[in-house]
Amino acid sequence: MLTPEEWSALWLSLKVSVWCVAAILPPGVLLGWLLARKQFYGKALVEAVVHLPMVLPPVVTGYMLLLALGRNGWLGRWLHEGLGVSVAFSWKGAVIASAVMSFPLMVRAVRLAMSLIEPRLEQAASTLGAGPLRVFFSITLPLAAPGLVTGAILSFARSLGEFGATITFVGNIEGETRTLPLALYTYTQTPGTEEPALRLALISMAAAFAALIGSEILTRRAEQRLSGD
Amino acid sequence: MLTPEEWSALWLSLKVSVWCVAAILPPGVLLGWLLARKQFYGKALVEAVVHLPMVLPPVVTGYMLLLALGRNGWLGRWLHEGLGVSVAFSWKGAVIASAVMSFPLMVRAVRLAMSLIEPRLEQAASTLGAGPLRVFFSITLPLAAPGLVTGAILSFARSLGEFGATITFVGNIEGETRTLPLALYTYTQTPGTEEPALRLALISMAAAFAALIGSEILTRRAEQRLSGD
Amino acid sequence: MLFLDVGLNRGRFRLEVRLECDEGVTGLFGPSGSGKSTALGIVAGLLRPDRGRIVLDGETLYDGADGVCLPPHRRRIGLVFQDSQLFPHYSVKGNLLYGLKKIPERERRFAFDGIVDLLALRPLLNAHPRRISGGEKQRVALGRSLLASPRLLLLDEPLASLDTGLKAQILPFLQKIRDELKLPMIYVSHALPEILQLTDRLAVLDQGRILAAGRLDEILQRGSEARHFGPDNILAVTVELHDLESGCTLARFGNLPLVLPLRTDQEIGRTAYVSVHRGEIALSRNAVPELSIQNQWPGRVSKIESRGSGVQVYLDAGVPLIAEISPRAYRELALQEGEIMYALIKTRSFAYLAARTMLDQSASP
Amino acid sequence: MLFLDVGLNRGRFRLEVRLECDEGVTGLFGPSGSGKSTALGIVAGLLRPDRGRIVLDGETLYDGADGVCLPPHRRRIGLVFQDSQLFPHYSVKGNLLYGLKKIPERERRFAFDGIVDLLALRPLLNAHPRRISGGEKQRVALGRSLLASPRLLLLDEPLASLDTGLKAQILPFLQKIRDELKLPMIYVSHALPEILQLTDRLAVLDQGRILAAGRLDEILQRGSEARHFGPDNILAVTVELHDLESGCTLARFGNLPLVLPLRTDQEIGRTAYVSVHRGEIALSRNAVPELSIQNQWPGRVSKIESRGSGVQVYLDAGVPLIAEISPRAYRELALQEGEIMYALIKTRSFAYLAARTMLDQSASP
Amino acid sequence: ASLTNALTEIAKPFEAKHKTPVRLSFAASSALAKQIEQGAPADVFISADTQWMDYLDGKGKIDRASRVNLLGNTLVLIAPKGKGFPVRVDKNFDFAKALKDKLCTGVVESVPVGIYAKEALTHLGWWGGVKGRVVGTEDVRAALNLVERGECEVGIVYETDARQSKKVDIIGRFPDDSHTPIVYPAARVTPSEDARKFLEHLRQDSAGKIFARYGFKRLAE
Ligand SMILES: Nc1ncnc2c1ncn2[C@@H]1O[C@H](COP(=O)(O)OP(=O)(O)OP(=O)(O)O)[C@@H](O)[C@H]1O
Ligand SMILES: Nc1ncnc2c1ncn2[C@@H]1O[C@H](COP(=O)(O)OP(=O)(O)OP(=O)(O)O)[C@@H](O)[C@H]1O
Ligand SMILES: [Mg+2]
Ligand SMILES: [Mg+2]
Repeated sequence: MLTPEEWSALWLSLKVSVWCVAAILPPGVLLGWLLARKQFYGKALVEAVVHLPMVLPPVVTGYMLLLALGRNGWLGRWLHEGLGVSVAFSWKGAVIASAVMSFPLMVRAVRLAMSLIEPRLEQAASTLGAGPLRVFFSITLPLAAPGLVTGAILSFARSLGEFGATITFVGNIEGETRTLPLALYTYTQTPGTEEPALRLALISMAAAFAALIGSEILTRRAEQRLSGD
Repeated sequence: MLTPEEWSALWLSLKVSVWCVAAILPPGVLLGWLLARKQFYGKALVEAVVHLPMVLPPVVTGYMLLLALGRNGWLGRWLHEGLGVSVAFSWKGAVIASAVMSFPLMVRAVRLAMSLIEPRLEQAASTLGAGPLRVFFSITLPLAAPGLVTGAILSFARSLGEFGATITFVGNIEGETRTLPLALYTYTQTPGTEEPALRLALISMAAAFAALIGSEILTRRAEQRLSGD
Repeated sequence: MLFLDVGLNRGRFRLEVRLECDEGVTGLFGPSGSGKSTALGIVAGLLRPDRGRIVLDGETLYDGADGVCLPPHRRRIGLVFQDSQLFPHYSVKGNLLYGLKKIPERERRFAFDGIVDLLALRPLLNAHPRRISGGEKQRVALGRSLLASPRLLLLDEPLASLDTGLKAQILPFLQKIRDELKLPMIYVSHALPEILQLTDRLAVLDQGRILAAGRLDEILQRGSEARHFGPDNILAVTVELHDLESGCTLARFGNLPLVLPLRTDQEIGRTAYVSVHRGEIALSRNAVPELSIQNQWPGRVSKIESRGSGVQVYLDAGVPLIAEISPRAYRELALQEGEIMYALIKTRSFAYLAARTMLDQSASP
Repeated sequence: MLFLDVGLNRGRFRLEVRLECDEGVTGLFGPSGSGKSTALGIVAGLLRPDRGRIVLDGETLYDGADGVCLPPHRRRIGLVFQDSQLFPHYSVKGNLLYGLKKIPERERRFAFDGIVDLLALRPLLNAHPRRISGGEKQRVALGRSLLASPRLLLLDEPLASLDTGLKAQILPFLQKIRDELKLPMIYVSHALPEILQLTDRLAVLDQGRILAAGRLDEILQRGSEARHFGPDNILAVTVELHDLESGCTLARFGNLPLVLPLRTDQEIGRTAYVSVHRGEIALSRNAVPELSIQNQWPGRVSKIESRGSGVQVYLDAGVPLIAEISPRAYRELALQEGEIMYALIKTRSFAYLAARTMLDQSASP
Repeated sequence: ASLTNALTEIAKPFEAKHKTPVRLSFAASSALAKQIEQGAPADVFISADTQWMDYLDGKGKIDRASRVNLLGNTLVLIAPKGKGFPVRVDKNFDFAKALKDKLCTGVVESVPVGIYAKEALTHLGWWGGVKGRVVGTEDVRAALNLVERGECEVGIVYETDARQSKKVDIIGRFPDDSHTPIVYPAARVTPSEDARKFLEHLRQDSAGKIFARYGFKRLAE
């Protein structure tokens, strides 16, 4: 049904998106919690930096990633020479590009959910002998579950559709970095390829649909768990 | 300090973003509420359609907008011939492109916040004689305020950074549709223009910063209002 | 007048309630988890029953057969929630005004200032509802409901978390709105004396069913519900004579003559409620002459229950009575079901319920 | 042993509390908004005071000067919130187990099954905490705190929303854990009889300040706090004699002899608490001979307050008493402050508080 | 990007012959140039214009000796199929008047096709009249697409692209002297043997035929 190229693009896209969500979930939750619960100096600055990739054109973000994490970039060189890790022009780089682009969505969703939690529930847990860590994992996090799900689904979707930063940062290499959007782009660059382009668009939609229906179930379960329906 | 072109791009970006947020706020709130509170047939489908623009590469979204709302698009023709309204190649089209791209963010944020509201507060209001409309506007909406603010800031940021759908749908016309990202893109496409590109990037960041600090104040106020701090 | 006949299934709990409430106050009484809040929710329109009918003053609020179901805001029924449910985005004042604002001036039944002063809320008006104490919340919730000028008021344990001082101020006020505004109320409480200050028309709910409804004396007559009123035996007695000489009030309880502590404020010929704790009823196989204990009633032992520290002896003395005796006494008496025993009750063991209030205004339809 | 001396500013409210609690139960009593919940929050570590010191069993929990402030989870102080605060993402069972799970087996003071049965929670174990009734929530909260095996238990009106039947089951259980486990408790309630079933060591809070603390009889001695106990005069009396012949118990109240209803279960020589409602104290300018009213005490009128329906007359009869008379009686008597009046109280007007409980276990340090 | 299909086709025989896989990365010349500047592991760079090749050359990122102008292209004026109007491509023609609505091409400041188009229009004296009606697009494909959809009355694109579309008519060709020559330079980035071989392969006749089929002009060195 699907050509090998399409399979490869679909598979790559899913891999990148899943890794992206997995990678930003922990720091996103942590930062969302910090922003929701703590007052600290430079909070607005942190906010702004996190949101920056949304505000700049993706190409610029991709370029900045390239500057930082490319083989000659200050961080990239260190990673490459020091640890032998190279992210540029590999699917790992695509994950990084997606992660940077989706991070603000995750942070915001988590922050929103956490700011709406009743803090007295956390207090109740602490009087039952739960230390901050247990309170966080057994009370705060589960109560913010709808926010985590929302953050995850937004990030996943964003990541599935990520194009500008990815192509700028890691290029468009089949089997390595050519995700669905990049494959789609490649087709649109050549005339007379409406049909495969459409197929790819449909594949993207199908992937998104599946993810969204899954998330819908998760969301509903998270909501119901709290409301007891 | 800024060149006229930069001013024009900045001004246009702000105009487009503000209009975009204003335009999607009401339907976003409505849809978010529906998704949070009602069970209906085809709910997952609605979800999926709303999120589609996130999942597809922006260029594809722009292309689909063109198909629908271009002069020869089925909807665009009707708008053009019937009402004399033309959105293609105008800043209004840029607003539409941004709106479509940001809509899922708004809907999700509102939905998340509304699903975390205590429904018994709405019941309390109804026993005090408030009809569904008053309950919605005096209870549900204010209680979901943090979600609205989050949705608005995410949409605003997304809209400030929107590039792919915009350039595809309304092109890059100076003074009409050349927003900051499009202007920035122009520079990144020519060698040796790092300096003006950097200036534009800084302007984008400054605009985003201002918006984020504003939103931070709003968010904090919304959170405090509910917690009473 | 409220007529209610509804059924609702809530998972492990099933409510089946048929109830008629007249003008005045109806007390809704029952143990924790018996369905009191659920019943109020149905009347207010917050819960949709599975079947049945609700009619208020001739207007059908709900009819399962016709599919009629008036939404809560069109019922004009006030509900004070057990857990106050104040709006966190309004100040205390905003909460109080919420219902009031939309009522046309001339339909308002209470003045804002009057309610604020009555409930001692003046210093809190600008406070945030999350920053006030538990009792303060409950007062705000009560005020908020009153200010919305409902035509029926449902009160879900409104005074449970208030101190006696405040209770003593608010109860007379509720009496006043009962009498002067003729605002009908359903008053949920587990404190019988508190209910009795407002009404002696009760409905007793248990496990989702109305066990008994009507005037307390009628309920007591039927007897089997006595255990719901806790460790006290509640007796509805008819006052017959105040004997100033001997310092007693004489009354009749069913066919039995009763010697009570003197209380001249109880009107002769009227019903008064007195309580006597199970533990203060002694049992004897024979009447004991020449004893200071003046109330000695023969009755048949209908049931014996051994529970915890004491043995519960159910006595049918024309009316039901429950005595609690020590296991040792039980052994020594070698008590059997079906035997005739004398219940001995000291005059001073009786306490008057709803002592300093006239009960009858609300009781007569 | 808990020592507490803290100050906290909360906007319009200022708490200044100095309190020592011994083993056993301390009742915290005060009107709505007086700072009871705030004080508990400080002890539990949920609120950080501005200044002061908290020491529990020799361990400093908080010291404003040193900056010591132990976080709540390291204090091992249980707190039953006034508004139960159950975790909505756990079932009832999950809530109960929350604190228990992390306690090593041998440090557990309560068995899960025991608590579940005591609090009648068995049928609810799998229910969602938003789907249970108000009283059920409160029971779950109580069970949850107990199962966490705290070394001090703070109870914020734990029984306010429970029916008498449940109360009557839970109170003896609290007595038991007080006596057998020697678990110290601070018990907030506005129901004095309820407190007195557990303890007669009280702290009376008003507007953020401790007005009085100690045994109830000592507090009553000092007098000025009498008004906090509501419309009843509470008297701590020493039981002297049970006169079976005349059916009275004789007691001494300060220097005054007292004739009370007979209650042989009150031990001779011990302190008993009796209450008499203000409205049941009659005033007379002279002692009235040959009257059935046996208690006639002279006292000086120290204050007259006209309030609502009645006139409050404060009488200093060695100990303070408050009588409420009708405005008409007030006019006819032409009462003046400073006058000597006789307070006439019928024997039957006295009611025993905490009647069927031994108070003294917790009272003696 | 215009080279996508042609290069994919040309790479196949090379892979077969040398048993080395060819990894192609298609993106805007600018993006590719910057990636190479940042150390992308590329062997050969083919640019759609000279400026980005010059840019890399200036940074010493390519092997200057290996640089060749591989291909050329022609700039054409197109209109939706059947909607064209007669155009004479010379200075006397009042193009501004003949054009009723919008003209699309690449962004005239940055996208190569747009830069060439502006040069040509200026050269012909048409620029002043149409300036405000030029819709810049992200790349040449987008411009072509807009014309295909009839959103723009005319467009300026490369002949290679125009020829492959069945929905547009070429209504005019811009003379080569009206703009900087359109060349596709190629160069080695690394001195590897494979790179040399691939560059060689591109210049062979077999490759040339494929390029020609897609409408490219083969440039003599
Ligand atoms: N939302 C709900 N869904 C399902 N069952 C519920 C729900 N709320 C309460 N219940 C159950 O219904 C029964 C009646 O609850 P209800 O709140 O009416 O009791 P109540 O008489 O008000 O008790 P209380 O005096 O403790 O407040 C209880 O067994 C309770 O567990
Ligand atoms: N979070 C808060 N911030 C500021 N003030 C508060 C806050 N919570 C309560 N207060 C105020 O502090 C005072 C004491 O409140 P607290 O809750 O301690 O009273 P309480 O004695 O427990 O009363 P109740 O019996 O009504 O529960 C009240 O005047 C209340 O309005
Ligand atoms: Mg209830
Ligand atoms: Mg409190």
